Amino acid sequence: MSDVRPVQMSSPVLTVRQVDAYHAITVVAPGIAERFRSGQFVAVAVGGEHSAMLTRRMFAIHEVKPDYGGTVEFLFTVRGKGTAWLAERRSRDLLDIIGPLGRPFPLPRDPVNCVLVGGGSGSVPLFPLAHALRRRGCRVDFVLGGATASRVFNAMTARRIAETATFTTDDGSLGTKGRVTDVLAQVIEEAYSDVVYACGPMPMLREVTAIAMHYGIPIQVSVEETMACGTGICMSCVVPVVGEDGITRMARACVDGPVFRGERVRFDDVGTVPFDALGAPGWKARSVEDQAREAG
Amino acid sequence: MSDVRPVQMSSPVLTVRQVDAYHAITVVAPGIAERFRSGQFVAVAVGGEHSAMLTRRMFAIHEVKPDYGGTVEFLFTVRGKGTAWLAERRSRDLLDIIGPLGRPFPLPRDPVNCVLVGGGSGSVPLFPLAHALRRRGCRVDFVLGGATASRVFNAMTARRIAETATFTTDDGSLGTKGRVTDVLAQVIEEAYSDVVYACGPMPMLREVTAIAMHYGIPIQVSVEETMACGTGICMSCVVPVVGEDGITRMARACVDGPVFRGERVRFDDVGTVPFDALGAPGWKARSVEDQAREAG
Amino acid sequence: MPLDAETVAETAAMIPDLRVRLGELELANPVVTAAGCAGAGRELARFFDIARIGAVVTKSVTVEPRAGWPAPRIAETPSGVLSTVGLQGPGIDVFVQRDLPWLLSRGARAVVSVAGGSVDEYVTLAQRLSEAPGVTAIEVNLSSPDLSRGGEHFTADPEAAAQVVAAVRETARSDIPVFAKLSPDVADLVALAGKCVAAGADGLALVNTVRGMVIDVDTMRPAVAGGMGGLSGPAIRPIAVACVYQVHAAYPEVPIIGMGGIGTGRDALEFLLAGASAVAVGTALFHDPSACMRVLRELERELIDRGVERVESLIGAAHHGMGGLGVAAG
Amino acid sequence: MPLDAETVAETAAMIPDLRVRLGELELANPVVTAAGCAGAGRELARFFDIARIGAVVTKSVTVEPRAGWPAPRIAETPSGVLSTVGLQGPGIDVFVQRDLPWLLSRGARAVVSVAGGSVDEYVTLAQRLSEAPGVTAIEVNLSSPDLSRGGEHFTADPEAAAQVVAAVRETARSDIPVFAKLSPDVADLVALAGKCVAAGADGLALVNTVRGMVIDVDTMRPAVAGGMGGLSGPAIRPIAVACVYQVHAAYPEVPIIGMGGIGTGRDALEFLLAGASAVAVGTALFHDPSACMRVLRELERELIDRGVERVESLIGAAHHGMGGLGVAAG
Ligand SMILES: Cc1cc2nc3c(=O)[nH]c(=O)nc-3n(C[C@H](O)[C@H](O)[C@H](O)COP(=O)(O)OP(=O)(O)OC[C@H]3O[C@@H](n4cnc5c(N)ncnc54)[C@H](O)[C@@H]3O)c2cc1C
Ligand SMILES: Cc1cc2nc3c(=O)[nH]c(=O)nc-3n(C[C@H](O)[C@H](O)[C@H](O)COP(=O)(O)OP(=O)(O)OC[C@H]3O[C@@H](n4cnc5c(N)ncnc54)[C@H](O)[C@@H]3O)c2cc1C
Ligand SMILES: Cc1cc2nc3c(=O)[nH]c(=O)nc-3n(C[C@H](O)[C@H](O)[C@H](O)COP(=O)(O)O)c2cc1C
Ligand SMILES: Cc1cc2nc3c(=O)[nH]c(=O)nc-3n(C[C@H](O)[C@H](O)[C@H](O)COP(=O)(O)O)c2cc1C
Ligand code: FES
Ligand code: FES
Repeated sequence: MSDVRPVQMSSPVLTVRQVDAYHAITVVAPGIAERFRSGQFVAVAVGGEHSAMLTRRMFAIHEVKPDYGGTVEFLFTVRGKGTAWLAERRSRDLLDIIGPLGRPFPLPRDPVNCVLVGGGSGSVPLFPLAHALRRRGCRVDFVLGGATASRVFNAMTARRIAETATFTTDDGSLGTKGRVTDVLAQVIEEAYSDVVYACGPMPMLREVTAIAMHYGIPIQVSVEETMACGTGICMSCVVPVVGEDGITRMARACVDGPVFRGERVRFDDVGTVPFDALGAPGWKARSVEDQAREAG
Repeated sequence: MSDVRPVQMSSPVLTVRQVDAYHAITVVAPGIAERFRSGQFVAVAVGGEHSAMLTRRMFAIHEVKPDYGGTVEFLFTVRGKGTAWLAERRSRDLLDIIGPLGRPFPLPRDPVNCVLVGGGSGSVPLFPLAHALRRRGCRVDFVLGGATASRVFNAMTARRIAETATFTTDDGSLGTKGRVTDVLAQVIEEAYSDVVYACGPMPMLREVTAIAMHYGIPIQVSVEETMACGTGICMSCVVPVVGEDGITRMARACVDGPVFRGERVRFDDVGTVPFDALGAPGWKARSVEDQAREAG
Repeated sequence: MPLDAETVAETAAMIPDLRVRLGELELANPVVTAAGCAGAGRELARFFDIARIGAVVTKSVTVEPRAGWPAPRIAETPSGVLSTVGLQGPGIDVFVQRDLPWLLSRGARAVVSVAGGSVDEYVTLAQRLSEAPGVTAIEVNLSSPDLSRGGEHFTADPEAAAQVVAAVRETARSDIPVFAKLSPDVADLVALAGKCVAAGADGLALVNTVRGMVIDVDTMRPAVAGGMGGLSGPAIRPIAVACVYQVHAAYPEVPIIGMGGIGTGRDALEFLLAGASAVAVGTALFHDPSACMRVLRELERELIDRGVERVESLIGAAHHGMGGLGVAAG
Repeated sequence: MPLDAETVAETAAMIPDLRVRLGELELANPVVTAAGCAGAGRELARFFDIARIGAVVTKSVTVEPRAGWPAPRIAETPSGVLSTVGLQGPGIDVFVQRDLPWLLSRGARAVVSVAGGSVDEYVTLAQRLSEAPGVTAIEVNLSSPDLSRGGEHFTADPEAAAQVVAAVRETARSDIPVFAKLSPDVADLVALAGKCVAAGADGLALVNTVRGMVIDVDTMRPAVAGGMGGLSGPAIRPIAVACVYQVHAAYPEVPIIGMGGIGTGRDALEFLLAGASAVAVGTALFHDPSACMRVLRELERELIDRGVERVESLIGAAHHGMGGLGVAAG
């Protein structure tokens, strides 16, 4: 759990715009803007005051600006009822919003070479990260993918910020036809990357992690597990993660994550409770074994 | 049940204004406007598309106009969550609305003298009625009451349309201090009224009915019973009403009314099922008695 | 120019077959009204053609006229309503003379819901409906107070419920299917359902309202005259889906009319996947009197989007190891 | 200038007395968290001062650590959520060493919810909590699978439930009140409540979640990993109010912690009127992490608006012939 206290506020919508295939909403939210660190997200209430929808919707923060005391921008595509409602918001409407939430991307102390890998809307949190890394003198290379050109988020900006920006699309409408993982190894080699940051669907994160581990470089992934509260109390967003003590726990993506060290996430077991996870049927057996080993 | 088919439509809000203590909303609703007869109402969905509020809110139609193919105006005060939401609507918002609903005020064939008695928001449907009566050459006298001057609805217009307009307020801030029933007898006598129309709270309707019956003139009342659907299917809005056959039935205010002949409504039994109502415990006994009488 | 076979097949595939069979009963489509939420069809006929839905399930008919509970009878709750109507109605005589012929004259299929205070009353109702022409099916509302046992619902005692079902099944004309309608407020719904089927029910209607209460914090009294009321609407949908799922799992061959909070085509689909062969729309009609037609249209759309050719292929599909049973590619 | 007596009295009347007594237990105000919806208070402490509410009721603690159900664990339903967390938690050792001291260090009152798979496990939990200092009360979550009876909930068998309650009451330090928490999915809630009280429960917590299911119409599979889940939130409020009302009517002297869909001061008031002496806020916290404080403020406002001086005077008021018992003019 991050030690920065999130705040809950009723934030006026400043602007609504379209960025590629995404809706972008900027709200005035000084408390959130000033606390924000890249990789964090907001939890937005949807449906209005009399809404039948109780769970909040989570969106990575794309950008914060000092205007009006502090603004926050997030982007989304329409996936269900909540995002459909959000897509109808207009400037001056109020949004009930909590943030910043979650563990941010850890930043390297030294000016190292960083490759940022994003799939679809997963690219969103990589942009503030890229800016933060640049401010520290890091080299930034982008690898962004999407189903089609319009789903590759913010390609122009990526080109502008980064040393190199490589794109992949399923249909070949932009960059290489294929997936980000098809080109990542080459980028790592050419850029002499020291660290990988990735955000996107689980299967992508899993492959990116494998590649990073192959090169023996640190990998930070930001996961998107279904969330209901975003604040750590509902226990719905769990992912099996190996702790420093070697024990697998069902970690909450919203407060223990969403950013984890890639090699700690048991991607093969996502959507299950691994047999040897803390409190799972096989855990007891294992800990007895450990004790036996220690005793022996 | 009126034989005019109501329609359901998504109607854009044209204007929102304040009339005395009331919010007035005008929507573009050609199908409703063209079918409307005075005394009818609309059923409005509240809370937006994802609302947790399922029941519709009913409002008497105040005015229809031919502009934009047909507009409908209704007025309301904030009473609970639904009306609070309505009070926040702005022009161009869409309202899901059904109308016209309910049995309208029957109009006299001849140009007789009519006194129209309204309490609070109950005055609303009397205005289109007054216009209709005037078009038929009837004399119209208004008796309007409210808690305070601002609650007496549309006093200016009443003065303009009617031969006389008498006002009462609980606090004496407009017209006579007291209730409409305190002045009604005098109006009837001075205006040589031939018929009474009334709309307002049940206790008022009950007293108005008593006065009209005292003078032996017809009385039409429009009741406001709690409603959920407005279309006759939920059976929630029942009032004990005596039929032409002398049998009391639990009549639905939304389709059998809201306009009833005053002497038919069993005001003393509103909020109960009278013992001798059709299908109540005492009804069987009574019908057996009747049969015995008939047989004898 | 004659269309080639492929085009014909594609076009046909675009219009899903909506027919459903519930035992001997075949309906043109799975969408019906829920008992007590649509009167005897007359009010709704002002909003849509009632011949186009699977059937009109009528308000529960009683032997004698009933006045019901006094007002207030309804309270709004979050995504639901709490009601105590108390079976107000004109009685079987008026129903058979006035309402049933009217329904038939409109070309609608009439499923008649019946409610009694004793086994004898249910028998009388079954008799009268068997004599009247045109009854598509009888739905036995068992959430009715059993006067012989101090007014407890028949469903509170599986034996009493089974007795009613057996008596109705014996009395009713053999070509009129009998559905037992159950409430979820029972000790063991699966066991109760089993008893009703064993007693001769041709199918089940699940679920009736859930017991609830609203207290008006201004008057500090219960908000409906009956004190306790029945909760319905989307609020109870997960409860209803669980009931349908559990009963279908136990008796996969027993046809179920599923209901409880259905207001969209997706909701209807959810009940079909859980194991219902038909779906009833109740409380949603209070909000949208055309809800039945809209649900039907939306359901058709959902099937087209999924490339499903026959709605029947989806019934109970959530139970299968593979969710996609009977679903064409796409 | 000293205030005159009348002004003092008026000012005092403006600040209602919010203290409530639940048997031996006195709380500063009636608003607490619902078990499992507030962790052990740490996450909520980022949003409000947890010492200011009546108590923090912890997530149910188990003897051993538990991993719970796999994801997805939660599905949104109309005005509700369906969940299957499966009691994930670190176990009693970590709770006593880490979570309890932290709660106490923050000045919060700790009501500890416990869940076991056998009577022995409940006894172990009661023992450990009696040894630890600072436990305000124990809430016995009886909607936990009884491993000795094939995983049926303890509440499914009133005898089994009573056995657990008796064992916990016997084991726990006598100055720690024991509340039995019940689910509404039982054959006869009033009877079950009676058994628990007879077995020694000092009070009751009503209600736990209601059994339900959501089927994802895209995957055509149940939306939560557990298949069946527990329904909570405003959707179930009328069901919960009915339970509290019925149990309070039967045992007016037994203190009840009421819950199920409380999200506003008016909702809290509704439960107090039905007979609850304290109210727990659960699912509403997922939407609004400050909900407990907001409910408390709003409740205070409702009391002021009604001229109610002592919140206790309203407990069960909906049962009285006159709704206005204990209510000053206005
Ligand atoms: C940390 C985090 C950051 C995210 N950032 C972005 C972003 O920047 N841009 C973007 O377009 N989307 C983002 N998402 C996904 C976004 O939250 C979902 O698309 C959105 O919640 C869908 O809501 P809905 O009402 O439209 O869909 P529905 O399917 O109706 O939602 C139903 C429920 O499921 C949850 N849910 C559904 N899909 C997801 C999902 N993929 N992840 C988490 N919960 C889900 C919803 O929150 C809600 O509780 C993010 C998710 C997480 C967890
Ligand atoms: C035929 C008819 C015509 C009406 N015309 C007008 C009008 O012209 N102007 C006006 O201000 N009000 C009118 N009312 C009353 C108006 O419908 C209610 O004030 C409104 O429904 C309150 O909704 P709410 O959500 O604010 O209150 P809530 O108390 O939150 O409503 C809860 C439920 O109770 C019902 N309800 C509450 N009060 C009433 C009431 N007095 N009558 C019927 N149902 C009620 C609501 O419809 C809703 O279903 C009329 C009512 C009827 C039946
Ligand atoms: C106002 C009202 C009246 C009802 N009357 C009956 C009835 O007469 N007979 C019956 O079997 N069910 C009756 N029901 C129950 C419905 O048929 C249905 O089972 C229940 O409401 C759940 O479906 P829904 O959520 O779509 O309304 C009634 C429900 C409501 C809300
Ligand atoms: C995600 C979740 C987890 C829960 N965990 C527990 C628990 O551990 N122990 C328990 O007694 N009740 C648990 N409950 C039930 C709640 O304490 C409460 O009884 C129920 O949710 C109704 O209240 P609500 O509508 O305010 O949430 C849980 C509920 C939810 C939604
Ligand atoms: S979303 Fe609720 S704990 Fe993570
Ligand atoms: S409001 Fe539904 S029948 Fe009158």
